[in-house]
Amino acid sequence: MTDIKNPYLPELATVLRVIEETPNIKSFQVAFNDPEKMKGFTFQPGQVGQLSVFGVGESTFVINSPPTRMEYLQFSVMKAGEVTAAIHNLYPGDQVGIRAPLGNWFPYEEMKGRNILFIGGGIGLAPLRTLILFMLDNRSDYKDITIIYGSRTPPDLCYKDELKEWEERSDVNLILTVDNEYPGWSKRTGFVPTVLKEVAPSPDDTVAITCGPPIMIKFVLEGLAQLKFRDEDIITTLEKRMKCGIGLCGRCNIGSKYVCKDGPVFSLAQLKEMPDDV
Amino acid sequence: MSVVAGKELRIVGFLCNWCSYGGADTAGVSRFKQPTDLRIIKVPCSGRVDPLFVVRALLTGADGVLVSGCHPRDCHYTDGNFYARRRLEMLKRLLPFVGIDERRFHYTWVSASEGQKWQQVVTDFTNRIHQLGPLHVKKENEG
Amino acid sequence: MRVGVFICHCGNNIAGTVDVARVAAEMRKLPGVVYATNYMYTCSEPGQEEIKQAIRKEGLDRIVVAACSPRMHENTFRKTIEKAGLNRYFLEMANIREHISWIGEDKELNTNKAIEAVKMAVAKVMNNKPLYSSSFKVNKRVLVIGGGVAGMQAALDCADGGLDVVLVEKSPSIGGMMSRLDKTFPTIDCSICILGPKMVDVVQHEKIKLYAYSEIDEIKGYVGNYQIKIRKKATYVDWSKCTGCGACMEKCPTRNAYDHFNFGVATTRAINIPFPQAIPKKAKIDPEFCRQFTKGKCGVCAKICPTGAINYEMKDEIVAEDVGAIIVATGYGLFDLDKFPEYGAGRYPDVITGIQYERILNASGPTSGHILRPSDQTEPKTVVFVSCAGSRDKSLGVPYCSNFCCMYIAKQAILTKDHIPDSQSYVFYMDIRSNGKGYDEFTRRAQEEYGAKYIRGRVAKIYPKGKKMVVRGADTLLGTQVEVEADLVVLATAVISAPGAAGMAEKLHISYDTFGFYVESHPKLRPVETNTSGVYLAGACQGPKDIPASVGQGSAAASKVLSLFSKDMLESDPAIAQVNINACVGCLKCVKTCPFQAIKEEVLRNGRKVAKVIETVCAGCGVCTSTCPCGAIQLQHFTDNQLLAEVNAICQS
Amino acid sequence: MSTEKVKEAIAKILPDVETVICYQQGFDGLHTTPLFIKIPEEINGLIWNPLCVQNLTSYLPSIKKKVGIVVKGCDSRTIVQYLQEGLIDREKIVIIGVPCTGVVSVKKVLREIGHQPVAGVAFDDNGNIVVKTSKGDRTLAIADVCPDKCATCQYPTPIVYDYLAGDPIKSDKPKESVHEDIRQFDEKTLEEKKAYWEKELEKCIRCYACRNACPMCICQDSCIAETREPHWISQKLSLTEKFMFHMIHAVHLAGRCVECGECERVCPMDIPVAKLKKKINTEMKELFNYEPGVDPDGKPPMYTFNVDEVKIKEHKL
Amino acid sequence: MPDTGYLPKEKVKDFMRELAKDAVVYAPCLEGDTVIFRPFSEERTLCFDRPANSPPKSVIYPQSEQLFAFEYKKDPEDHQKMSVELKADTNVPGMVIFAARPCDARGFTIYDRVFIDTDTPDPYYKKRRENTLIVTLSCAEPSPGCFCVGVGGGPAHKEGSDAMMTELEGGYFIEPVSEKGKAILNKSMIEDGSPYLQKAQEAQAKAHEAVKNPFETDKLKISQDLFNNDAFWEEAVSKCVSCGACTYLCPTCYCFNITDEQASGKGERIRSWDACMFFHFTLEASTHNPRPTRFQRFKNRVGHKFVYYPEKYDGAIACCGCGRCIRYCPVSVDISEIVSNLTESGQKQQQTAGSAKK
Repeated sequence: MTDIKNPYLPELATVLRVIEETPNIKSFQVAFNDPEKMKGFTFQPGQVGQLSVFGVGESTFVINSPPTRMEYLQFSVMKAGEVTAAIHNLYPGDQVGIRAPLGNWFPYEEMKGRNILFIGGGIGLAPLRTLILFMLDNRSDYKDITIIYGSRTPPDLCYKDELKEWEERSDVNLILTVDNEYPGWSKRTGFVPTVLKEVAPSPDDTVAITCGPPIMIKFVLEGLAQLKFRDEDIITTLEKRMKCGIGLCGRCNIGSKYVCKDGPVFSLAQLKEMPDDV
Repeated sequence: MSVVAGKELRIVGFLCNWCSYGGADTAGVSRFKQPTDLRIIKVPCSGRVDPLFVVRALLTGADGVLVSGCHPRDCHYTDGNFYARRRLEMLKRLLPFVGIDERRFHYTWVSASEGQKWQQVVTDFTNRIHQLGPLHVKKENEG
Repeated sequence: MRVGVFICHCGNNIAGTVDVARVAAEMRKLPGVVYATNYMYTCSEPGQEEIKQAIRKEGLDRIVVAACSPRMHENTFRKTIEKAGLNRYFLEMANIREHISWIGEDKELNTNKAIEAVKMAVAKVMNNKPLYSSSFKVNKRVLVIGGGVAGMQAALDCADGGLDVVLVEKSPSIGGMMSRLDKTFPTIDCSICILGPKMVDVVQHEKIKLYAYSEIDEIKGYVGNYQIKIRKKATYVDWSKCTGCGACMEKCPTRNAYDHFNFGVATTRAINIPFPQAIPKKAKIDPEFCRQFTKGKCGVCAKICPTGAINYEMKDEIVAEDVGAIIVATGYGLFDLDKFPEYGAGRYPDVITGIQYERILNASGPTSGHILRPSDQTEPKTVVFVSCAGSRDKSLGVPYCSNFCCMYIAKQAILTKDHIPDSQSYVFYMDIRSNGKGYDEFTRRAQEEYGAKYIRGRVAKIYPKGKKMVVRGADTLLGTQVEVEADLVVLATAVISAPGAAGMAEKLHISYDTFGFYVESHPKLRPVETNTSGVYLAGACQGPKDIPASVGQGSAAASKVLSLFSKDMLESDPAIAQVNINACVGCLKCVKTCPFQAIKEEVLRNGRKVAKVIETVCAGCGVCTSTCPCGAIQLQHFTDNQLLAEVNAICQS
Repeated sequence: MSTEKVKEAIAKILPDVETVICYQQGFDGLHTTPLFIKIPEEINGLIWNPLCVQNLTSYLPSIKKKVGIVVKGCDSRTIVQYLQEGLIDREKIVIIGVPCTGVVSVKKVLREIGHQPVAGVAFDDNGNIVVKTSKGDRTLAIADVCPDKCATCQYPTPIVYDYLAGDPIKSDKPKESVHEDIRQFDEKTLEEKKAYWEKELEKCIRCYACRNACPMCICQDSCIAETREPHWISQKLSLTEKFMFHMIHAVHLAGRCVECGECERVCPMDIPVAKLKKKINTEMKELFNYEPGVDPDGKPPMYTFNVDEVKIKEHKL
Repeated sequence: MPDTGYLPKEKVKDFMRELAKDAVVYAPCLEGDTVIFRPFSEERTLCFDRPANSPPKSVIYPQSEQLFAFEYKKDPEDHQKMSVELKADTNVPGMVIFAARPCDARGFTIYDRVFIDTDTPDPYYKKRRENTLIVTLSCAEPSPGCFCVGVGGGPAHKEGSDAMMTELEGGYFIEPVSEKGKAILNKSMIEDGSPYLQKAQEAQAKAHEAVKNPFETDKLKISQDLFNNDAFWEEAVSKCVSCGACTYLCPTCYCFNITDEQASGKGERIRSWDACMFFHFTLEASTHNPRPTRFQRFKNRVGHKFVYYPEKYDGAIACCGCGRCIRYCPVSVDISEIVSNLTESGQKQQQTAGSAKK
């Protein structure tokens, strides 16, 4: 009988920094208490982690700092339920638990040499951020990078500093939009799928990666289809209620696929093979 | 740290803000001495007291539970204690059926001016619970 | 979470029997508590400053103050933390003074209890959520219910202060009990002479809308926004045409109608104007006695009325008025004679009540001010006054003192002597209560100058003997039986709550005591407020009161309304019920139990029924929360989880 | 007899409703299962016999369209209670009432026959059920294997109905018998009662069959046994938590339980959970002279009050 | 040493006492009219003549268990500093599951693939599984609702058992299945089984015959069209009340929940059975629920057992046919009937019936 690693036991970690992104989204930069663990930790862009507040519970978030910047792991958390509310009450120095990395990741190797189109809405930029930063850190591997990102109002835009940075870069085409006119907002207005239609990026040699609220995803997928993107070139990352994070507990499945283990990253081609209880 | 072993038992009190909490204050202001076992939870109205709070307390460690509100007809919210009276009476009659001595649960009406009555209630109820001794409803049984 | 805990010594009040330093030290060991300290007087200016400093310096986000009762200083500390940038609902108080240090003798036990009390507060505060009040517009009109002297005073003060006033009086004229009185104590000035001008002021005031002979049917809404339904009872006389000339009353063939104004001392006509100074001075038909109604034919008044104001078809009319505050001045009632079988229970015409005697004394009363006894219209030479007829008698359900009877008996004894110089008054009394300004001197005058004989004792029986009434009682000072043969006996019957007081209280959602008198918010510090915000009390509806006290309270209530209305917007208390529509199953049991009708059904876009709280109506009792089986409606600041956190802190430690 | 009358009634109302809820044979001879009839052809699948135990009315609140339903006297009490609580729209329900002389408790039959697989059953004219097993036939008097509720049934004829399939029957059971079992249990000592419930509730697996089958458990998906907001109860399988759950169920049914016995019938661990609710009913009767599910205009006692409660005396210390 | 054993009936208790010497022996016991696996003790009443109401799955996979305990610790020097201490305990005593039915034992093999044969094995399950000896008792006759033969099992199917007993007139014939099972033949009460081999085989064959196969085939073939047809599910499970009886009594259902409980800075993380039939199972914090309706949840349950699991694990069906979900269903939902209707032959029957519907 050999001792196996206990997959339920989180690694203890400390909150280093809390960033208020929007009125209901905060980003948390955390590092393992054991510096060796931190040093040895690797993950792939798109993988998720389970963040624990002991006594309240665990919740799954994508690690949205890129693997190329490893002083900390960053999770962005929108306040919705009990666990996220507890996370929002964390301060630097507070103790948390982390089980990571979990799940699959963006097939960035296969994207090399191609045009990349990111389409995000609201907190949906979090999983894209990892890949965007990773690609910017390996900029020469990819051709044009276009980011379409929108939120309800300007204050609801995440990662405002980085957005500014990307906007200033000449090798990134950032298109920002908010749902409606807003005092002091001079950029585009309109829902993300509408803006996608207006921008009408070419499907040629392009991979589209999208994440956002379910209703946005629905129309973005329709829009991409109209723009003649192939199902294989459309990639999304799913969110589900997860508990174990290792494909056992049975709630995040779509058919025989477990989002926590077989996902969260799926291509539209894969999704079409699966039952529709998303 | 909890109740002082050997000297105290665990008694939870739910007091309405307008009458009984005030009555307990009045008792305090008048320096009416009372046993120390009682731990008070303030609620706006006795009508806020779900009987299940009493059940939860008795199942998880309380030896006695006391609920006190405004006298009937004198509720700050007009009707709250009328509902409380029905619900709590129902509970009082249910408890012995599941093997919990109904004397461990008492509900009463004390107004903000009745400091003396409050002292009496606390003293008598605490004495009663001490006579009954600790309650061992709690029994963990896993599996 | 970063909880800060502040333990107050309250001088020696707490620190004397609680080891406050140990409490603070124990709190520092609690997870979530990052700061705990003890301080001499936390409520003092420097004490509050320390809290603010700590919030800023230590980055505290929730505060627990362990000190006196939250009923004392919760608001103080809420404001303190608010000034330091925290939401006021991130405060919890642990009452370690009234509930611990002042009542427990053993310092060890007290300290332990204090530690637990603070732990409970910490457990709760960690479950607290920021709450924000919303503001809403105030309708700056005020409803005054009751046109007696208290209501009139309140109405005039409000109107003079610039408010629109709706004054509702259930009888045909304003003036109330005071308009029936002959003279007032202790000055013996004419009651209607001082009241009359006030009544005129009321009816002439452009800011006052008077509904006489009207009653309140329904009250809905909440402070700032009440919707009132007023029932204008049918008078069968079109008051817009009636000039009050009195011709109808003169010609009316029914002469035996009960005279409400005179308390049955005389009779009146089926169509009548209650009294010469009535405001409004309008006629109304009493259908109980009117031949047109009882026999189906007569029509005399319709024929005689010069303006054609008579309308036998008239119906009650419901009118709606919206107001922002309500002053309740519904006055009092009096015991009937039938409560006193030993005094004849009303069978002896010469045993009358004090208020009836007022009417007999009154120059505009049925006897034109000549004291004539009802049985044979002769002048009584011996008049016996019986005080405490019902009052202070537990067996009759009136354990309290009726407050002003001692004074009016003295007044009536004086007036009797004035009217009939060879008369002799006897007063049976229990105690003489005359503690107002100039009152005691007044009762002495009745005895010393007017020769009224005061006998301390109860009257056991009154019975007729020839033309006389024998009053038999005890003189407890002499310890003897006394019998007085009287021509007239006046009973100072007990003051009771106005008829229908309880029903009115229920409409108003205010509380009333076992006797039907309305309960003020605080017996000392909030004597005109009720526990329902926006509803104020004036006059004897709150308890027996004489004229100056009633007038004073009328003015006080008016000033409360004026200060309430000094703001355009009011802030609602956010500690109210909130529905989680995702959990709500739409069973609407909360709608059934809400004492305030503050919950209604709402149909969501997907067709689902859910409960919805009308924020401004909800009073925050939480009956709904303990009614809801699925925990979907939660009283904010007292949610299930907040209370369970406290239960767990006690039971699972 | 009744079967044909029930079928007739269904045929009559079917054009007017979306579905008629009734019974069909289940997976073996002893079990029936609900049948949702939408078209006339499906009426043939219907059965009506003393095995039709399930209280079908629990489906009513969640159905939006107009439905027909077959009810026994006891089941009709649920409908009455729904009406009291405003949970259904009477206009949208067509009730086929069937007078009933008592049904069969499958659990009791299985106990009698030693939990054998049952090939089929038959009912004779003498009030017996004949159970066919591989070991031969067993004849049992229905009165001996009826659910406890039938033994004291006061409402053999439905209280509300639109069609009555059969002649009304009057109860021949004495009224006092209804709460007799509760009174007897009350006689036990506190220790005995505590031990009894600890032993019984220990068996609970928190599958919530009792809750989900309960027609008056209207919270269903919002039940606080599973929520964290509010967090009344943990997912730990301790006796305390099991006890708490059953107290929640009982307290939430105070003055509402129509004593259909579904909670107990469906319990896979045979816990007598209906007893708790019946106890409260006994008290409701005593305190407020209230019996759930009897008077459509009645008011559930926990959602109303009297300013002066005649039967509630202040408790002295 | 002989390959098989024989345990005379009068020695059963002795044998159990022997096993109980170094393990906790869970055996089906009668409580009232309910058969439940309980730790064997002298005062218990054993009941071998019918399957237990609840399977012995909780022995190896407890309904709730602590994953770890945690405690917040304040730094005594600096009360602003706080650390967390985690304690996980995977130690379990030796256990025996005695007289479980073959289907119950087979259920564990379905868990094994999920909990053990994975890159992240579950240490709690694994330890308990390894520490447990499973001695089954083959079924003499089917119970109401049984359909083990339809899912590749049988009343004497040995998969999952360490040893199997078959009841004969005076005793039990014992066949070891695993190495662990072989060891019990060493116990002193066990006699040589070979004289009874034939009788036992006859009994087993007879029992096998008696179990009906609702699918009438060994190789289930589910119609994808029907499976993905919402109307089929709505119709099939309109009577389901969405409780957890089927899942909690199922020897192959393993879905679980993880929740934290704490009081005063201490607490534990608990893993407890959950049921896919519950609305809360998939409810997300955002209030979105991917399987909000009963039929979607039921579809997932059937799908998991008969489509998804086989897809993942070489066609293995995640159902052992014990029949408990049918037997104890409050409304007698019959999963075997539903699955049978889902097969292509079933589909045809459905279509003929369905064409008449309005």
